[in-house]
Amino acid sequence: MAQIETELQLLKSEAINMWTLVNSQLNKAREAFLTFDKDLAREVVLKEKRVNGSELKIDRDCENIFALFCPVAIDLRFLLAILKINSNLERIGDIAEGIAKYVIDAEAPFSKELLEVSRVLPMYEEAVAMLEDTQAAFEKEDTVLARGVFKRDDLLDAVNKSSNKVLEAHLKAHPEDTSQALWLISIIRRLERVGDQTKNVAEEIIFYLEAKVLKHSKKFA
Amino acid sequence: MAQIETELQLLKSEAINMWTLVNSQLNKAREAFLTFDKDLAREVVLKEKRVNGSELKIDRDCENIFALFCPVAIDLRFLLAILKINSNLERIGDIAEGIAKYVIDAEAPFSKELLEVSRVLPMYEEAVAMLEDTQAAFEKEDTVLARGVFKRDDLLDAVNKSSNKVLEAHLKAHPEDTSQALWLISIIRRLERVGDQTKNVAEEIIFYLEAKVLKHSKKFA
Amino acid sequence: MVTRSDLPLRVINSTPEAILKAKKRARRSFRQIRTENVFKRTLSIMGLVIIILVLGILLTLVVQSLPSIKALGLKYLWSKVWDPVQDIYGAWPFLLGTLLSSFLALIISIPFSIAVAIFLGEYHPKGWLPNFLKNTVELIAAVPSVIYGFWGLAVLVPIVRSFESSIGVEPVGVGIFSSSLILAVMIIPYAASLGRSMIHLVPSHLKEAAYGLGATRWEVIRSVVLPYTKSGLFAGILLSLGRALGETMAVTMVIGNTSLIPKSIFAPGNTMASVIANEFTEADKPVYLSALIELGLVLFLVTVVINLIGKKIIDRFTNE
Amino acid sequence: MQPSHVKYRLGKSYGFQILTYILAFACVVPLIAILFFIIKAGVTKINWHFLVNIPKPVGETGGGIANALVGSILIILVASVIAIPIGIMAGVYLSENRKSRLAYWCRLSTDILQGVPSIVIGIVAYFWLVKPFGKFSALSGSAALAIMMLPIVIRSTEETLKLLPDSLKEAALALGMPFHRVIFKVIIPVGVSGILSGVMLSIARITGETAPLLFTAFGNPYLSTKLTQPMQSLPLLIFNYATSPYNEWHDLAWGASLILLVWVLFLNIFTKIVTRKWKVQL
Amino acid sequence: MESTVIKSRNFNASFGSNHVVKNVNIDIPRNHVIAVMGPSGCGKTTYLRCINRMHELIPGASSSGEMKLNDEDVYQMHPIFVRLKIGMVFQRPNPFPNLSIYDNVIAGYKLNGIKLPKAERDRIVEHSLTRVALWNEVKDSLNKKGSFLSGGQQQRLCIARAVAMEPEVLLFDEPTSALDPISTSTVEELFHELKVNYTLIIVTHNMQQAARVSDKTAFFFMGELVEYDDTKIMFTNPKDNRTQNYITGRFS
Amino acid sequence: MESTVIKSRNFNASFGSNHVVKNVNIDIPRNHVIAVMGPSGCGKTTYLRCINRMHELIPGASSSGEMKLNDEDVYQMHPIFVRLKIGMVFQRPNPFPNLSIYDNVIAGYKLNGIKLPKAERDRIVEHSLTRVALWNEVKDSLNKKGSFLSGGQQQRLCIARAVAMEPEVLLFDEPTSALDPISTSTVEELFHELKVNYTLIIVTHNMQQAARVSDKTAFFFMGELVEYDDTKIMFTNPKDNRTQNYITGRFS
Ligand SMILES: Nc1ncnc2c1ncn2[C@@H]1O[C@H](COP(=O)(O)OP(=O)(O)OP(=O)(O)O)[C@@H](O)[C@H]1O
Ligand SMILES: Nc1ncnc2c1ncn2[C@@H]1O[C@H](COP(=O)(O)OP(=O)(O)OP(=O)(O)O)[C@@H](O)[C@H]1O
Ligand SMILES: [Mg+2]
Ligand SMILES: [Mg+2]
Ligand SMILES: O=P([O-])([O-])[O-]
Repeated sequence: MAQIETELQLLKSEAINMWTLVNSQLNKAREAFLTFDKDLAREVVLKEKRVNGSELKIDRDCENIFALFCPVAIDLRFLLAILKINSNLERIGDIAEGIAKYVIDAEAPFSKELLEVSRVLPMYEEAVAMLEDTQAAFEKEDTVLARGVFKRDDLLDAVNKSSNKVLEAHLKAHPEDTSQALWLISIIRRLERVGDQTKNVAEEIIFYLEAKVLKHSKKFA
Repeated sequence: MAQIETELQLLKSEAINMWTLVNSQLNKAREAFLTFDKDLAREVVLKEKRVNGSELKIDRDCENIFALFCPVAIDLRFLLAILKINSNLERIGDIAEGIAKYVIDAEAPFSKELLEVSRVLPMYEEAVAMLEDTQAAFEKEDTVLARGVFKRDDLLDAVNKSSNKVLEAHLKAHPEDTSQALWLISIIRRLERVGDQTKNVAEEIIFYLEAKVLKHSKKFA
Repeated sequence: MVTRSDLPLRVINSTPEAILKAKKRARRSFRQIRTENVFKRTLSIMGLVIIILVLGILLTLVVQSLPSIKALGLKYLWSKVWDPVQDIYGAWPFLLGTLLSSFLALIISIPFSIAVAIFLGEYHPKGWLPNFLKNTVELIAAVPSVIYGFWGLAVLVPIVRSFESSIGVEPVGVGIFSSSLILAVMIIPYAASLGRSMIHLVPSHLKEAAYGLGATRWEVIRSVVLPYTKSGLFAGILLSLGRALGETMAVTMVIGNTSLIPKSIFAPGNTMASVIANEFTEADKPVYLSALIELGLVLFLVTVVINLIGKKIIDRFTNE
Repeated sequence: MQPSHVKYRLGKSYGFQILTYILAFACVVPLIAILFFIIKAGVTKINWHFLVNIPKPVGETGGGIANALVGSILIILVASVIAIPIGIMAGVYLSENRKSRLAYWCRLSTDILQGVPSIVIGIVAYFWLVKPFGKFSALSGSAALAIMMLPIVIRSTEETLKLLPDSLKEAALALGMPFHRVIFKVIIPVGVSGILSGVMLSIARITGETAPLLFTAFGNPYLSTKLTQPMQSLPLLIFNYATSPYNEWHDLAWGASLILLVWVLFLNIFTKIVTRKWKVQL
Repeated sequence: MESTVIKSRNFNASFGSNHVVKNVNIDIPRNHVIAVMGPSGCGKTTYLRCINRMHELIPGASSSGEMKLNDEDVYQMHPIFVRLKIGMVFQRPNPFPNLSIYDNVIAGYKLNGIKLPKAERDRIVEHSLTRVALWNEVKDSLNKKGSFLSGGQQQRLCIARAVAMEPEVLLFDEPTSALDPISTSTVEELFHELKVNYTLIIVTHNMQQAARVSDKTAFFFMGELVEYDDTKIMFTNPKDNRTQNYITGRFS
Repeated sequence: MESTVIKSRNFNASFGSNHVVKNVNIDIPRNHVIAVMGPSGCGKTTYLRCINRMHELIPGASSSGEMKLNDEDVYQMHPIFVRLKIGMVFQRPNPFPNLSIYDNVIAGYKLNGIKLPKAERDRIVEHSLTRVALWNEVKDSLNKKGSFLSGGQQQRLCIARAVAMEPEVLLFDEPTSALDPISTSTVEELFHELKVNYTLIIVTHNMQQAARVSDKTAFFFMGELVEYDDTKIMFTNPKDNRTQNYITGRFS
């Protein structure tokens, strides 16, 4: 086996590790958010450093592979994809940390009703599921699975779109929830970003496997 | 002159063009936001396609240069930096579009008072100035200028941090501004992101010129 | 005829003068093509001439020796008596004389020629001293054989004579031993210069490989240089032998010229070449002349075979 | 592995090296001896008189070798005129047609020709040019020598041209040059030094050849410039006079030997110098 | 002007019974640099030499199929004309060693016996040497032998010699494989300038070189033309698996 | 075990008055692959040949300074011992053409006049050929001549020959520059396995090769060692401007 293959294999498993880590961060942040578990939230914040370290490592490895092996064709696309996936995953990690930090700062759990009307929980679940799907698509090099992710993002967009109106309406009735609503809107925005990032990742997977650039194509279409 | 130099030169001028474009988008969105000029906002939304196209073009050019010229050392770092800068700029473009879209959707201009207390305007100005500084640093290959950007981000962070409290207090007094506040918090969050992205860009400039990785280093320090 | 397609594309759409010039050039080219064919044919004819020449030589020899072959048959070659006065013709004394003198010469020359080859090829390929040696050895080959003969007669023969008397052999001086000595000197350059160029052909990377494994110089020569060149060295020796067999004048002058079977290596004798040189113009009877020519034919065939074998070996060696 | 083992191996190596040196330089001795003797015996005989007179009959002292000098030069000239053009063209043919059947036989013929003993060439020339015309002639001697020159010229031409990289010819052909121009304008000029050295060496070689002349040019005690008549030449003169019982003739032979030797060595050394100077870098 | 200069259809070439170029179809656009790459022995050189009919100089070599230069069948023209229109540069720099630099450049005229007025000759020499970026380096030593030049300069001199004949197409067979990296880069830089006036076809073993210098790349494998596309596409997204394996260094 | 195998201090080498290696200081760690690169004529080969004292075989060549193998001065040892401990592999594959594959592998013992029992010889041959990943390819033709092998196989055979002597260091002078890409990759793959047991120093013109195979890279320029660092660092962040210009292809 050519050495570049070994290196790319290693890189792939590193990326998968990071992915698993980010996924667990996102899940733990959700758990902390749901159960108002400040300890778990603190753990997420601590582990964010691991995510950052992982990002730096992958970036550096990519740089080395570029410098040493001069990749072309599918190898090149793989590396470029990894570079992008890497920064997207890191951003998702940041978002998980952001949510965890809110849990740490918050004085009380969110009101059940607020959570209910904002539909933030199904949104969160969907975001996590999307991330898991893209990870599976990446591991199995399965572009069908990767394409499946795009549709799932619709739910996130819908929740995000409606959130302002819904929260405004809720605040009319419960002005005491103002602070919570302001936080919640940030979280919803963030989760929407997770959806976007995951979509980007799926696009990168398709780019590397099929050499098709899907990015922005919907917007052009 | 070796051909790769020509190509890198071209790439650099493309990046600068994109930068100028994104900068103008951000400025126009601000203008639109300030003067509630829906036409200008629509222009920003339209031009976002140009930004996206520019991103795709730069990505593709980078890929081609990787494939054809096998860059190493400073050339490699430059390309990697461009790749990251490119996606950051595109995100800033997205944010400008997001703000413009709000202006289009909004029914009335923000209340003066809300703007005043939230300090969103100085924040916006600072964000634009940061972006301009990094562009200058990139053009002149000036790492001192690039490092200057990091401090400037403090203002953005401060505004962002205080925004929840400030808006909550404001809403207590003016519950009729709820809808506006919810939007505003999104905008502030976005501008904070612009600051972060710009910082990332500055880090990339330093990385490519000095081969020093600053990313996440503050967090570790 | 010159057609538009024969002109360069960028000329076709340009000025009339340019087209005219281009056409002139094209016409020239057509003339060139005709000359080319004539030239090629001339060359082939020259090749043919050489073949015809050799066939002619062979045919002449065969035709002219036919009378002797008819009259004497094959046993001519091993009949021991040569007496033209009695009309008895046996070639054995000359065959033996030729073989003795040539092989003796070969045995004497081999150590020297190989030493020269190794010295020039391996130890000192460059420098004024090796250059001097190389040129000297090459000049040995350039000296005309008649001068060797003369020198042998005047200088060597007396020395051999005193040597012979010191070891108690009949001190004739002239004879097979003297001619072998002369021949040995004459043929050194052939094996030496061929051997040298063969040793030069040993790729230096092979020698370096051996040095890299910790071999000494002699080990490199023994295990790399000599095995690599052995067929080439053998060919050089064969070619020397071919020279020695066909050498005429020097031998004729110092061998003593008797048609008796040589009793020892110090005895006088005759070689095939020397007997032809001596007796050709005196041969008055057809069979006598023809018998001499038959000797020439045998000499021709033997030297041709030896030379061709040597050449084949060299060709194979250098083409590898 | 012990150092002593290495010492033994190194000793063997040096021993062999010294033996080689001794044997190699022993080869210089005969040439020096020959040069020494010929010069010693010949140098006193040579003077103007020696060069412009023909030999005196037996018993008379004095006399010279003018007839042999003139004869040698004439015979060699004619031989060269015959052999050089044919030889070069055949050499070009061989180098250009490495694979063809005709070239194979031609090459074989050249190899055979090179190995033919000179005495045999003499015999053949006798039957071709002497017997049919009923008399010995300089021309037949020239023809015999020309046959001897041919293989040297052919071989050196072929070898030189073969050494020229194919790329040279391809470069010329790729410029659209016709074949004969490629040969005359590129191949031969580049290989000129090799071809020339072959020509000069072949001349040096035939200058000293005696055997082919024995039955062709035959020798002539008088000065003759007629190609159809017997003619004297240096090697013939040396052979005849050296093997004669007369001391005066021996003296003539010594003088002639020195002249022949100097001429041949001069030609050889000159060739070497000239071809080195003209050596083209490939 | 995106017209096709060289066009081959079902082109085949053999050495005796050894079929080494198989059914090649290719269209080569004018004023482009085409790289031909592929593993050793896949027929690159053979195909290249078929284009200007140098292939047939090898005894036993044969070819069939269509090979057109500007829509005219090369194999209907006399080889001398073909070679005047399609110049060639070889692996090792091969300036004529007996000629000066000046004479080397106009060797195509001089040795062909074409007489030109001195002014015209000077113009051609200067123009050709300028084209190959050698004029400034050698203008003071035009009468010296070409063998004094460095490898890269010699190779550029050989290109000048071909350029002097004003061909339409220039063929290069591994033009830099005998040169060191620095000389290589001087020659590579030239290709971009030459394509303004000529069409360049370059056989190379060096993938990086193909990537750097060419507009289009043809990939040969076992005598077949497996893929022929824009160089950028070949190196980022080759369609054929054999191409991909070759360029990514995964030799089965 | 990060000990230093080869260490040179102020090492200089010359051909007559031509000073071609200048004041080189280098520490080569055990079980690493070191690449030596630099422009043509910068003294790479010369330096390499100084390590096992092959340099002094050239008439007129001289050297000075310290060159240590495991803290022992190479120039105090007898060259024969040095060469036994520091094996060498050359640019063109050079198996001894008159020997079989088997004999080629144990040529080092044969040449040195060392007699070994047959079983031991067999073991060495199998072991060495296995090390160079050639055993399976040639085990059925051990008695054939090495010249029947392909270029890459021949080069691996030469490596096996060096390996058979169990040296500590293996020197390679442009080991693949005479090979085609496929053979090159077979040889390159070997380096990674060999460094488990040996220290490899490889001179190469090919930057990509240096990048692919080495752990550390030394960059020579005009006889000086300009930079010596981890290969990754050399190719991503060289400290010296000359290095950077060379590896990015900007030859002044
Ligand atoms: N002169 C020749 N005679 C017979 N066969 C030949 C000749 N030249 C090449 N071949 C064969 O033709 C095939 C193609 O050779 P060609 O030289 O075109 O390959 P290539 O792709 O240029 O290889 P390389 O990269 O090694 O130059 C080879 O398999 C070779 O064996
Ligand atoms: N045998 C020699 N005699 C004299 N000088 C030599 C010899 N070999 C090399 N040189 C000189 O020594 C210098 C260094 O040569 P060396 O072979 O070490 O360079 P290199 O870096 O290996 O180059 P390359 O990449 O071309 O192999 C060169 O300038 C050369 O001129
Ligand atoms: Mg080829
Ligand atoms: Mg070298
Ligand atoms: O920081 P973002 O990736 O959400 O733009």
